[in-house]
Amino acid sequence: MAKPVAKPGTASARRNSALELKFPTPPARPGEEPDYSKLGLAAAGAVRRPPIDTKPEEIRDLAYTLVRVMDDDGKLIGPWIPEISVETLKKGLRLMVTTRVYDDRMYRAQRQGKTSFYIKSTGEEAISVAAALALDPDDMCFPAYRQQGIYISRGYPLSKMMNQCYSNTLDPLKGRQMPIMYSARETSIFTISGNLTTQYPQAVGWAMASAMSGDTRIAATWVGDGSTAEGDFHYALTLATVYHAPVILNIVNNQWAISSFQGIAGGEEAPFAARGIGYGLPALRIDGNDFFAVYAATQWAAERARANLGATVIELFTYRAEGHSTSDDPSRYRSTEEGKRWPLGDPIDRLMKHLIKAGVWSEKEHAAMEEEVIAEVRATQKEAEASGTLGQGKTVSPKTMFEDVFKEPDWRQRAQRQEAGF
Amino acid sequence: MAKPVAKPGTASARRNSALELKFPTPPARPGEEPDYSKLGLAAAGAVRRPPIDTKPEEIRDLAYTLVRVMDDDGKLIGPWIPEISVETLKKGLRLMVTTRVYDDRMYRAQRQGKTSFYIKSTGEEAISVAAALALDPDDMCFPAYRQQGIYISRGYPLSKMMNQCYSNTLDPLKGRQMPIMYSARETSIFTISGNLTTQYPQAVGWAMASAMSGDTRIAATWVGDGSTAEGDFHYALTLATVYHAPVILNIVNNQWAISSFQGIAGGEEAPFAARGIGYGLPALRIDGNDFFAVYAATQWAAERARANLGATVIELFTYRAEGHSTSDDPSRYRSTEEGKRWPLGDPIDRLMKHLIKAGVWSEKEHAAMEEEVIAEVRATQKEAEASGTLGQGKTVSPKTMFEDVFKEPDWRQRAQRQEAGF
Amino acid sequence: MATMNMVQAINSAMATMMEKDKKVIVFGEDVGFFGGVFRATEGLQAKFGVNRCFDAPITEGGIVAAAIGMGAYGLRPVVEVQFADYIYPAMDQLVSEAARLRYRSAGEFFAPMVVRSPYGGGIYGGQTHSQSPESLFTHVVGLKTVIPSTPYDAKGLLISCIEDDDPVIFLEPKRLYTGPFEGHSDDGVKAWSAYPASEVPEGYYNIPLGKAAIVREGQAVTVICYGTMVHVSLAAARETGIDAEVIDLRSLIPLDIDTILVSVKKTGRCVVVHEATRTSGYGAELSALVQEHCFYHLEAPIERVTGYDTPYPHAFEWQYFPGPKRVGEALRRVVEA
Amino acid sequence: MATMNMVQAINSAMATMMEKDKKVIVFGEDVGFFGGVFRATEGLQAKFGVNRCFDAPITEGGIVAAAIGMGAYGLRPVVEVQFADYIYPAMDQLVSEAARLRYRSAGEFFAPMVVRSPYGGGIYGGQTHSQSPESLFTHVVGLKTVIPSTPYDAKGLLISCIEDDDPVIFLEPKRLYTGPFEGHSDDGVKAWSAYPASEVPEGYYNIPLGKAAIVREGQAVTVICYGTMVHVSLAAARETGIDAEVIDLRSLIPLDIDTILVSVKKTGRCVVVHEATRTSGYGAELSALVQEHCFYHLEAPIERVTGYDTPYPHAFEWQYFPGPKRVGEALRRVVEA
Ligand SMILES: Cc1ncc(C[n+]2csc(CCOP(=O)(O)OP(=O)(O)O)c2C)c(N)n1
Ligand SMILES: Cc1ncc(C[n+]2csc(CCOP(=O)(O)OP(=O)(O)O)c2C)c(N)n1
Ligand SMILES: [Mg+2]
Ligand SMILES: [Mg+2]
Repeated sequence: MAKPVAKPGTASARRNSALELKFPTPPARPGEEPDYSKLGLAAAGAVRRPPIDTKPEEIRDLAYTLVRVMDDDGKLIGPWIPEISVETLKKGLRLMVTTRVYDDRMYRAQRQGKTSFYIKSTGEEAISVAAALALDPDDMCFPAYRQQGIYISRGYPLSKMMNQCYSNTLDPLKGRQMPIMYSARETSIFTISGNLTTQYPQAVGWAMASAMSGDTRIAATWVGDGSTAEGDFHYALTLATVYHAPVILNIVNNQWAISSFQGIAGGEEAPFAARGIGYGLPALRIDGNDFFAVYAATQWAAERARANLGATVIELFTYRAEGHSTSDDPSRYRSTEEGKRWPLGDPIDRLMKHLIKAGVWSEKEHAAMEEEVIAEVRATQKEAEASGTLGQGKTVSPKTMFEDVFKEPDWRQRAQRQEAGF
Repeated sequence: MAKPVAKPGTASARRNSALELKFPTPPARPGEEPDYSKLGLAAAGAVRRPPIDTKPEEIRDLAYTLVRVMDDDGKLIGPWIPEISVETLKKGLRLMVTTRVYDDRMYRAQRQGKTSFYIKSTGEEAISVAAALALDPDDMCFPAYRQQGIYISRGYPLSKMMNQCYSNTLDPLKGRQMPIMYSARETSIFTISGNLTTQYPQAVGWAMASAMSGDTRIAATWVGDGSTAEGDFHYALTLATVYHAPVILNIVNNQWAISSFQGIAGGEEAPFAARGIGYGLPALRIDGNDFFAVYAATQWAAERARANLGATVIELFTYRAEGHSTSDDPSRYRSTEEGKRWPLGDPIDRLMKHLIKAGVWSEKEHAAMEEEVIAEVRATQKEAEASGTLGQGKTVSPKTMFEDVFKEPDWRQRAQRQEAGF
Repeated sequence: MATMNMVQAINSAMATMMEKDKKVIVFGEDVGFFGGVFRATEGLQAKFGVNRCFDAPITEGGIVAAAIGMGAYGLRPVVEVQFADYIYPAMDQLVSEAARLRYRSAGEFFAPMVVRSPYGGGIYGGQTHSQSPESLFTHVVGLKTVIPSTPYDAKGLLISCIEDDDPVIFLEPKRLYTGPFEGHSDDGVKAWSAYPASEVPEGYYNIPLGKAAIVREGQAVTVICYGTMVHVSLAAARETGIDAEVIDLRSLIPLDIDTILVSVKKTGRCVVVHEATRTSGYGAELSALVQEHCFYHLEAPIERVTGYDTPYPHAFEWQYFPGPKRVGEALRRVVEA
Repeated sequence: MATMNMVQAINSAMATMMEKDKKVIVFGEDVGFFGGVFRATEGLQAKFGVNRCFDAPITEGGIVAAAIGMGAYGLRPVVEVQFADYIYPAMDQLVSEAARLRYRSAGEFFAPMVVRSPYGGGIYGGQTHSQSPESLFTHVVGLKTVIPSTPYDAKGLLISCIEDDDPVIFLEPKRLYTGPFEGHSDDGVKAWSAYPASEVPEGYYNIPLGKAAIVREGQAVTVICYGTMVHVSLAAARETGIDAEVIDLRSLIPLDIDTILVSVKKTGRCVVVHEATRTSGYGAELSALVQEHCFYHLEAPIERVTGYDTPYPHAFEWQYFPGPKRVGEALRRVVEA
């Protein structure tokens, strides 16, 4: 029998005192000192690498730690060291440098008024480049807007990317999209949306379609920490888990949305990788600035997908080293110290140091390679600009704005085009 | 240095074989034998009861087990035995019986053409009644459509519920809502929506508002297993976790949506309680047919909320003993054996047996109480029907259909009302 | 030729296309083993396997998103949203994605997909099982919106929608599923079998999108309508004895503007009828278009007969529903003006 | 009296109401510490505390849902959706919940709340930072939709919206935030300070919803417009020399039908102007209403000047934008008809 209760009647007669909410605050506002001691990063090599067919419930702990392969000295440690040739590593390094140089050039172009907008991926280059190299070239990618390294790694021409950003006469998207919203079907990359997170469940749908068609291609998608709060995120994880869709669900936790830090998306209560656990999905949390960790985790997840073991969630822990976009000024809301002290360093520096330590690369070679890349990107840019930059009036014909609304324009687009005089 | 890899070039040159999906199937289709051996239910009393201020990360295991207080013989065991008086238990029993009798009467009324639709909560009465008794009467409830026991427990008049179902002259909702979509502000219960899951994040908003206002009232909300797949579910958990909102997030897992079993919502990969873990919320999984377990878990969660420790997720494991609604015929998609063999029994039977074993109740008393309740409900029903049933033309004035679109009708509603001739 | 009601015709359209093209797949809430709460997908899973017809979680946004991904892959998903009232969680995926893929990628990606959904009132569904949200979709460039009024049209149009390379919202007047309905609430349910439009070929045929049907020729006034309101409008013409020309749009987008203009120029009068709420309903667009193109032919104001600017009230659905009486009164006013 | 641009006026409206009524609270993406990507909430957190102005996760649906719960509790939440193009994930909560609470609960529950969102093009925002979705909301019974065209109106209207007990969509023409804009893309940015409507009281005042403003009296033709298009229409009148009567609706729902009808009956001609896509835009409703009520007064077809039936194209926004040239041509056609 239940213990009798002192107070008669229903429920607790006692009334609690005033309620209050918690409002998460970031580690450091402008002028404050960031404190990274609470991050509690696992040491490189400390996290086990389970076989790909391990049951998700046996590896829940992996969502709460951090897979690191390279230590602070550039040494590789532990079970996650991927099989990867020196050649590929050098290629990866060059692709990351290319991405950064491209970003710098386009950022400058925006500042010079040559286009309306730009978003850099500075500090996050390993996330896109290493993943692109770990995937098969025809695996389908559904990136967010900050994974330009994928296009570059897959050989999508820089010139096309620039033409898109300039909305010029050679813009493959015919001036319709804001800069950086590339579409690259030829390299198996989906069209970028301005609406956050929409691509996430679409990637799951694509992966389902591939499996339903007896195809062999898997899908991969990326979302930012802030964007995980959209309903689309939940749709994606739900569908992926129910049908065991062959998809890799990447969460790029660069600590910031625009002005709101990852705690506003719930990152202080549980790492984003843990979201996957809630659905029974295996989830890895990895050092996103560690080229090897990104490569290894992507490979592990891809193998799972290819073996019909279903989807994997990967949280890539990184830091958005620059502003959110050219429209942003981060010095208004975060400490400039934050980036400088970021304990996981810079992905390019780290890979470079590793290669140098390994004796297969040198500072001189690196500098030369950088020079080469800069020259290359500059040359491409010059050529692209010859086809026009935004606002110069050098565009594809404006009459194309009435095309592709539907496969065939209906009477409205036809009439309106006439009315517009094109 | 990375181990050199045999195959040159990028990624795995190997191509996997054809992909395929998993399509979850329920334990038993019509004619098949259900197998409950895999449920792996914890024994009553086996699960620890942590202090309410335990860190969520220390009790993740509670999402994967099942809190049971009453064993199969009606004995109470373990740390979750709540403080609850015999008086309250008897009251709870009567309220559950009232709920079931009410359901039966209204179901029959629908079959007799007295209203358009009805939804029973048979087998799930403990979930609403025990929770209602464990909460304070002015804590705000945001139920789904299958928690009628809350209204009944809080003393919302049965006659009003019936009038609503009949859309009659006394219908408090003026004939505007389908049956069962009550609104009961007087007993702190929110208006029911026909759209699934929308109430879930609203409850979080309400709880936030209460805390922002320095109020002491907490909120509680309920959602079905199937409905957890909506984006609103994710909004609720995200917001609740970020702001530590004083809200109880109940998931009623009665194994079925309409014709789709809980596996179609992802329940086979992880229990629904685990969703909470993904966000860092504490999550309990409890025997929803155990009056004591529901009461105790609700109390635990309420205490957490009242102490500004934030939200709790509770999965109530139960079985939808009847069809989804009067529009449904479950024999088309599930085995009739399933319900009969449901290992967690019937909540009314179980509480009754417990009280009888404890020597404070008898079968005779129970039968008499049932008779009394039936008579009471019948009498109320007769009275309600005197004010009309659906389709008889006994309604509030049809002109009221133009009211409450806005606080004041604008010229459109005024003109249209005139046009309609009311 | 078989006799089919509208649910059967819709089922037959999907079965026909699944047979013809293995890229066609069907999913949605309760559509798999159970065959859908209105039975529109009955038998499809048994016939074509779970890989091609399956149950989805209750996630309209996720369903549409997945369909977009599948469409981009190259499949032709046909998804069911259980009631049109539940399509709003999918709004962002429809507006920002399905409708925009082709444009924003300059044709690289597109999403051939059909979102089927029962709409409209008359079954005591209250405000969340009775809505007619078509107007919202007509404002979204890049979406097509199709609404049949008979079993024959339903099958032929749905097949065209499935074959279409653009995303289509296919709204099914649930009041017409089992029989035509002229809007007299006290009429018993009539069976489709007595109507010629229930003669439906079992195999493949299609009805092109963007072609309206003149379901009644007339000289006195043009009635523009679709879905359930076609039958109501025909009843109103019959009951008033007014020689109305009744145009069943069948597809709202693309719109068969020519048929409308020819008719209004002939009759000089026009009534637009829909069940949806009046303000900013599709009737507004139709009225504006007719006025713009036929101003000098119009002899009377164009009238709209529509649902009122209130939610659909459960007990008063017959007061809300724009039945033959209200349509008839409008016809009279317009011809007498 | 202070000189304010539109962002400042909007900020001042929130600050004024937060001061006056502690039930008024503000939240949304980036609105807290940072003060909003357009700076509309600048300083509010510092002044009123994090409990009354705070950052939300990127979850428009969740933001609106929480606001509904808060409104039902008794607060008056004012939430920001960063761009109107991102309001669709909140569509279900707006349509099925905010707009319906009062009706479905027979007045027991309602959600006083304002959803503020910058809308419209002209800032090279491409298709996802330029949309004008107002028409969708006007079709949803139970929602009010308000759009200001000057700093003075913005503050007075927003205060009325915050005080209103019904849910309101408050769309802010972002092209007007820092100065009026007449639609000449090559014009430099003008500052509001040179315009009388930038004289804004620092304290409380309001402009009632449902009252249009005649911003230019005229005899030749009535122009109905709102938001950015008010300035464009005025420019078109000035540049064509046509004596247009320009009506700034200010609130789309509730609509000031009387002001419209009086004007059109006087001028006999009407042009409706909006930036949104034409088909099923709010212009359709306005055209239909004018035609229904003023048929016998109309001397020329009502014209609509609108965005085209395409998404908003990044590089061609000036071709897409219905500028003074297009409005002027319509005015000319209509007065000469
Ligand atoms: C649906 C939607 N809401 C809001 C925005 C505006 N917005 C663009 S980027 C951004 C922040 C995203 O942060 P995160 O997901 O962390 O990605 P990151 O920029 O850090 O890569 C916001 C709020 C948008 N584009 N779409
Ligand atoms: C947004 C939305 N989608 C679909 C429906 C149709 N529908 C009503 S109840 C239901 C099943 C819900 O199942 P569950 O959440 O498990 O609750 P239960 O009925 O078992 O209590 C469905 C699909 C709806 N009402 N709203
Ligand atoms: Mg981020
Ligand atoms: Mg259920």
